[in-house]
Amino acid sequence: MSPTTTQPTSGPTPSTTAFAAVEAGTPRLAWLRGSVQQLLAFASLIVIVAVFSFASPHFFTTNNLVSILTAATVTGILALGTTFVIITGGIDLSIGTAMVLCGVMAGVFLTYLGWPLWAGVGATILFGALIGFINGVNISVFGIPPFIATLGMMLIAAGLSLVISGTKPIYFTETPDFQSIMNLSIVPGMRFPLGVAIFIVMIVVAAVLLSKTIVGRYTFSIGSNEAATALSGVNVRRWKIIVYTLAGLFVGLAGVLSASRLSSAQPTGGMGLELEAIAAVVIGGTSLQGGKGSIVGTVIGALIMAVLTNGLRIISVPQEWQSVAVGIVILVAVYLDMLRRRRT
Amino acid sequence: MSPTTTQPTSGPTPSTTAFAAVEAGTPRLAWLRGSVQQLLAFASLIVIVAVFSFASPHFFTTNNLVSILTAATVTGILALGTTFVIITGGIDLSIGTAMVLCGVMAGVFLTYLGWPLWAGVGATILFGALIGFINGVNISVFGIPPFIATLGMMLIAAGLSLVISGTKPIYFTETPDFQSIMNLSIVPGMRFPLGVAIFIVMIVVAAVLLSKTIVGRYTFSIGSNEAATALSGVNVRRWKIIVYTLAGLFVGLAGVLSASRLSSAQPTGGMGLELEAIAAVVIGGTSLQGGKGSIVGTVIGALIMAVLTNGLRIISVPQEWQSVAVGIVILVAVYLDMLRRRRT
Amino acid sequence: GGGSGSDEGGGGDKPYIALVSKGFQHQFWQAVKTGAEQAAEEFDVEITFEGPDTEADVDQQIQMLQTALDKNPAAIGFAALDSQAAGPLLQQAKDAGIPVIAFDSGVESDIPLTTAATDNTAAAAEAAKQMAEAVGHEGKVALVVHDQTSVTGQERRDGFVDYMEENEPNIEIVDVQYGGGDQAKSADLAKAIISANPDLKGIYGSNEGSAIGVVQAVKELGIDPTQLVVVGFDSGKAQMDAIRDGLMIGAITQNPVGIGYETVKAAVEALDGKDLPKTIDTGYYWYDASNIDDEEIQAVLYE
Amino acid sequence: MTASTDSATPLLHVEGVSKGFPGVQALDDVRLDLRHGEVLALVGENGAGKSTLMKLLAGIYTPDTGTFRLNGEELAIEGPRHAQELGISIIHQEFNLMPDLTVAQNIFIGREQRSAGVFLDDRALNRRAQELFDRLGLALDPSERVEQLTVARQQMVEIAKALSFDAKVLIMDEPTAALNDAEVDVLLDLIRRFRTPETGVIYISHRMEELARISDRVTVLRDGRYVGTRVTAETDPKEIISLMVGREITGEQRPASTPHEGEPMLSVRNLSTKNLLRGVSFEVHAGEILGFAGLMGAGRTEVARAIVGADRLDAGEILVRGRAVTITNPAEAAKLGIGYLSEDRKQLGVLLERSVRENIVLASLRDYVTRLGFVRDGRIEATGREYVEKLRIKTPSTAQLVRNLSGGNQQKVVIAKWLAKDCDVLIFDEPTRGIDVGAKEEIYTLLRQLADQGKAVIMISSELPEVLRLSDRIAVMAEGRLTAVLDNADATQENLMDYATRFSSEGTIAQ
Ligand SMILES: Nc1ncnc2c1ncn2[C@@H]1O[C@H](COP(=O)(O)OP(=O)(O)OP(=O)(O)O)[C@@H](O)[C@H]1O
Ligand SMILES: Nc1ncnc2c1ncn2[C@@H]1O[C@H](COP(=O)(O)OP(=O)(O)OP(=O)(O)O)[C@@H](O)[C@H]1O
Ligand SMILES: OC1CO[C@@H](O)[C@H](O)[C@H]1O
Ligand SMILES: [Mg+2]
Ligand SMILES: [Mg+2]
Repeated sequence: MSPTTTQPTSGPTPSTTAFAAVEAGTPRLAWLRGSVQQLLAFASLIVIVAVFSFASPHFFTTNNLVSILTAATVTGILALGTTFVIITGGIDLSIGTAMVLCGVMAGVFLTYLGWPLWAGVGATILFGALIGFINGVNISVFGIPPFIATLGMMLIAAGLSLVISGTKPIYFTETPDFQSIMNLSIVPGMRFPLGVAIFIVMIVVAAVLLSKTIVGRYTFSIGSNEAATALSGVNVRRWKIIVYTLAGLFVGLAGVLSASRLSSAQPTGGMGLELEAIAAVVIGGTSLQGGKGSIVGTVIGALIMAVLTNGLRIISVPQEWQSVAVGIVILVAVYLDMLRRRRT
Repeated sequence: MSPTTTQPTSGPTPSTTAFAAVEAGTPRLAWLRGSVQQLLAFASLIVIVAVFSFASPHFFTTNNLVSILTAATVTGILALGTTFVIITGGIDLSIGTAMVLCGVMAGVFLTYLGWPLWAGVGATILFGALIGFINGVNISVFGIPPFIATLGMMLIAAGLSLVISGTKPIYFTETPDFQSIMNLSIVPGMRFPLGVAIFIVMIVVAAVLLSKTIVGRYTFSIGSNEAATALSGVNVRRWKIIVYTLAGLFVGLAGVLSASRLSSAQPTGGMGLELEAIAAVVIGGTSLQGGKGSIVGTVIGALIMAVLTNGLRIISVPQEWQSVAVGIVILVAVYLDMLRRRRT
Repeated sequence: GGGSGSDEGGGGDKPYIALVSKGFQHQFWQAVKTGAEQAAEEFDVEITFEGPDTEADVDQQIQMLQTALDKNPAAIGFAALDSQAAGPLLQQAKDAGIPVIAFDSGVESDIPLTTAATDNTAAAAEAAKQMAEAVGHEGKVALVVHDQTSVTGQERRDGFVDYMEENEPNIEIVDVQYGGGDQAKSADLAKAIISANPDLKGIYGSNEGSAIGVVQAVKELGIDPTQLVVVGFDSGKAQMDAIRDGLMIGAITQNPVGIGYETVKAAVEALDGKDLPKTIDTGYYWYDASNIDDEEIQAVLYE
Repeated sequence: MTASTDSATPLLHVEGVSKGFPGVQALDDVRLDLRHGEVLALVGENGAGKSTLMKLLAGIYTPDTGTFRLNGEELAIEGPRHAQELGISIIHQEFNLMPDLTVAQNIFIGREQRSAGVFLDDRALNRRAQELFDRLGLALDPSERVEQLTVARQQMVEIAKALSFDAKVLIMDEPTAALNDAEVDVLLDLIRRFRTPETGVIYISHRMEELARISDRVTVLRDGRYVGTRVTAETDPKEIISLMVGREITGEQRPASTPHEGEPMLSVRNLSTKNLLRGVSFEVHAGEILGFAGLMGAGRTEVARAIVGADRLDAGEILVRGRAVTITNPAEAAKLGIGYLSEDRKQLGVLLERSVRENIVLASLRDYVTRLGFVRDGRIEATGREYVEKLRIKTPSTAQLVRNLSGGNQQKVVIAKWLAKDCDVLIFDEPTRGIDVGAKEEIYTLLRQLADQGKAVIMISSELPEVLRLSDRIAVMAEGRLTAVLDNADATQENLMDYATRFSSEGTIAQ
């Protein structure tokens, strides 16, 4: 086949071409296609899990697996929304600090304003959507490149969290139940937190949205060729706003869950989380060039990250080596994934 | 009509088309074209400087302007190298922590191994190039997407800095002159540090490389259409490796300067610096889609960021508001820039 | 020096003192800021208080110090992330006749006139002593530390570890991990430590975020608090609640408000030409369910 | 008859070449001979394997089986650069240009001029390019950025680039698909001049009339197989077509002049844009096909883009069914029932990385969505299959990525996209670009059917015979102005050309 140099990174690699052709078929099969593509990343995940299970008896225990899922929940939910954004060919750097700001707003609604739980949680999620909406407008109407628009929002949200909270954590003293949203044990006799169940539900919601609804279709179309989509009479502006708003909903939910987990709204942090989320998306096979991607992939990407972090700690790798190891594993996993795709 | 919705981000926008049509002409003019485009961003810079000068008598002083340049030096140098990478359509997330690692290596060469100053500094810069080379190979030969390849390197470099330094700062006890590289006053009677002069020289070097040499030509060509460049018989693989290696040289130099400035190699930090550098590049009008960009723009972008940070501190804006202000100014500046370009 | 550089504060001719701290967003630093503001009010001076986003941002702190100097302050308060890195700027301050007061973390230099700080090593040893007693002087313990490279992180780790090694032969330290002071991250890594060491007896969290993270881990795993002893550092509402609820047996608190207060006070005294002691020990306290409501303790806790 | 019977060693000899893609046998035991000094036309239906064969010669793909011989010497073509070094120069069907670089930089990429061994000398480069253009008789500006060129000019850049190599074998894959008659003349002239006893040209085209003008022999492929080779002078289009499609195609004649007095579906009054258009006014009625003729850059595309709101219009009025409307983007146009098929298939037409059926329903997706926003994949598949069959799109399934389709089949997908959407006004910009003769007739029939259903159709085309063949009335543009609107009965190639060159002294690529 043709050498790599003759193919653009964004363009057709003989491999993906060939692969897609094999998988192509009826719409039923198309459902599967995305998943199968991800099975390759899934294989890496399995190998990593196997290695850790072998290395430590404490790794593959129910408790620890639940811990991994718990650790993956917040980043994972952020990554779900980000998947849509990235498939349109955009990026959202604001998710980390916007999530922190949403947590603070949850504190404002529930503690400062004393709203009932459902109203405060609902308002927080809508607030996340509002942030996403503003990103969408900045990008779509004002034409600011996504990187800059969301970088600006990242800084604004980071500052506003401090301003609004008065640089103090806000505790959910008025609504002690708030912490149940993340922490409530829902499986009798086991510590399976509600938050993880919410994560799983959101995975399904996101997967259906992406592959079964008009939002998903336009998400792919825009990322695939924005100009052609617009010339086909699709209101690209509006759909881009919708996609960023959707991502904002996920950010709002992540804000609720992370504040709930800590029973407090911490006004700091969040920076760097966007890279983690984007990394999960990209490791899962979604292309930053847009037009390609899947929710299954993102979930696998998020799990790979969470398993690595947890496993290296379980086997007590000295911390300074942990990030080296994570870096190498990511490189190797993605490289092997490439290799296999090329072969198929 | 909406240029944003009907045009692909990567493709020709009516705005730039129209604009470029005005500017396009003889090669002489082409030289200018990039610069003129940047004059618009330059206008934002001027406005920001004017506002701060008006707001505080401490802002527009020689001392403070030199402070701003000093503050811009390290990020600016990183941004210069990153400009090449971004114009090829790539990205380099590793520059921040790789710079930190280079600083640590400077400590190793000069303090642990006791090499003479010139050798240690030279080796550090080459070490930066080595990191860039590895990035280039991962991307070009192994086909790992730039985002992932450099994210992996970001983590690896962060870990290695801690490992190699033993999680402690390294001080340049053997080579007290080391700190002069950044700090030496080179203008009598004034605090004008050598580091800033080095920055200025590097700007010129980068500008010449980008617009007058074959590296620059292929940088644009690859970013513009990688597949077509390859089909034209250009060894795209090799040139991408060269571009990442070049960016690594800048990283190495930035590592020397920042360690010199702090008279110590700090093994932590660096994360987030990549976003600052990329922001400078993008604010300066270089497109993340590749194919378009300029060094002048990057320098203006870096100055806008440095002036904002400094000015807000000088006028004692409460810290929690500072990032809000920076975020808003970035959004507005880039938006106005868009508007003007559209009009022209 | 000269106290004219305060037009931006709107306070006319009050002397202007610039405080550059190691952090800003942490509760701890906000408490230091509160103390500094109290003193500013009391002594009628103008202050600004800034710190880098994270305690890894040495370069950002140096830039803040540079900007502070460019504003021509009457005095400077400085909590160094790295004393050597700030060397040239401290020299510049000295040359300009601007007095420098160090706080929180000592500066290895003779330029600062005094240092207002906690003895972190001693404080961490106290935490270790309390831990040893609570676990019955034997078994495995682990540390969740806020930072691997900063002086406070190292002192609080080493103070704890050294105490155990010297005094508690039957206590084994099985793991030291660093969570950057981030609660969620610290919780996740504490859970990993607990999973990997089912017979773990105790965990020590070296600052507010680390300690709360450990408590969160215990909660999430549903571990009986009597089986796993948690010892913390610093205060804050969550930590105080944990102590009241029995999830944490107790914690060390510094006196951050006192640190801020003493720093500004010392700066004012320096401007007045008074002599200053070489160090101002702002003290630390062990607090637990038994004394948390004492007046003396309440005075140094912050929510 | 075939080259193998010829005693002289052919310049290029291809034998037993096969190439398969998953689900598609693109080439199956294909052979071909290119003799010294000849122009060999290579023809076949869309998807017959022409481009694939050329990509093998260019070193982009490696064959599954088969041998290539250049002057009798067996070759293994290792890559694009190697092909170049061997003296094989190719103009691909899809452009391979760097839009951000200038014309000269594009042409000499990889062969840059340096001064003092280090620095690029763009002036020398421009000079070299200018010399090349002078030699070829092309009016291109070496320092203009390719991004700003119209499709036709980009094609000329590709041609100039291919000719700038010292090539022995020149391969042109549908070089005239984007060109006007005048430009075609220039190109054919260039080819004649290129031809020497040492060189040969493989010329791929769907335009039968060109074959007679330029080729010495014609080789025909069908379904990836070699069908036969004819000496051009001894055959006629009819025979070639029947070899291509395996059946006879009978083109209908020009439409009977049925004046359409139906309501004006779309009226355009005094349309002007900053760049080009000056006071363009016309109307198109329900049930009629209005053809648009003009030279390259005349502004036909710009009229279309302005109508659908893809470009800003500075003055003018647009009325739909007599009602004045403002359209600021194509989505609004679509709401008003106006659809636009762009001439730029790759940039503005297809979603290369998406499936055939997704592309087909892109404009009409809302018809395939439940009230809750769920897409009805079953119906999408049904529609996809319907059009794949109707337009005979060659693809293993509707789930195939459009990238994997041949150029002509991609074009059919774009046409299907607009046929699948129920529009009142359809503007087709160069709709038959790259479409084979057989399929063209089918598309003409479909366009006519649309008109008969009461839709208003605007068809922009650079092929005058096509405009004449299909339009009820014909609008002619020159330099941004409308110079005539003729009834089909009054139109001839000659008077259309005449109107197309009114006011016009330059504006073509030819000097
Ligand atoms: N990369 C690929 N993957 C899968 N199928 C391919 C690929 N490239 C070409 N094909 C298929 O091979 C066949 C031949 O395509 P090719 O492009 O050679 O046709 P062509 O004769 O050039 O047609 P056109 O006249 O439309 O340009 C087509 O059916 C096409 O779909
Ligand atoms: N001589 C020229 N040089 C460069 N650009 C031109 C020239 N003439 C016209 N243009 C540009 O081409 C566009 C108008 O051409 P348009 O594409 O509408 O013409 P057309 O009649 O559709 O011809 P074609 O599509 O065959 O090139 C405008 O954007 C205009 O700026
Ligand atoms: O690093 C710090 C953050 O937490 C506080 O407890 C320390 O005193 C600081 O030095
Ligand atoms: Mg073809
Ligand atoms: Mg046109």
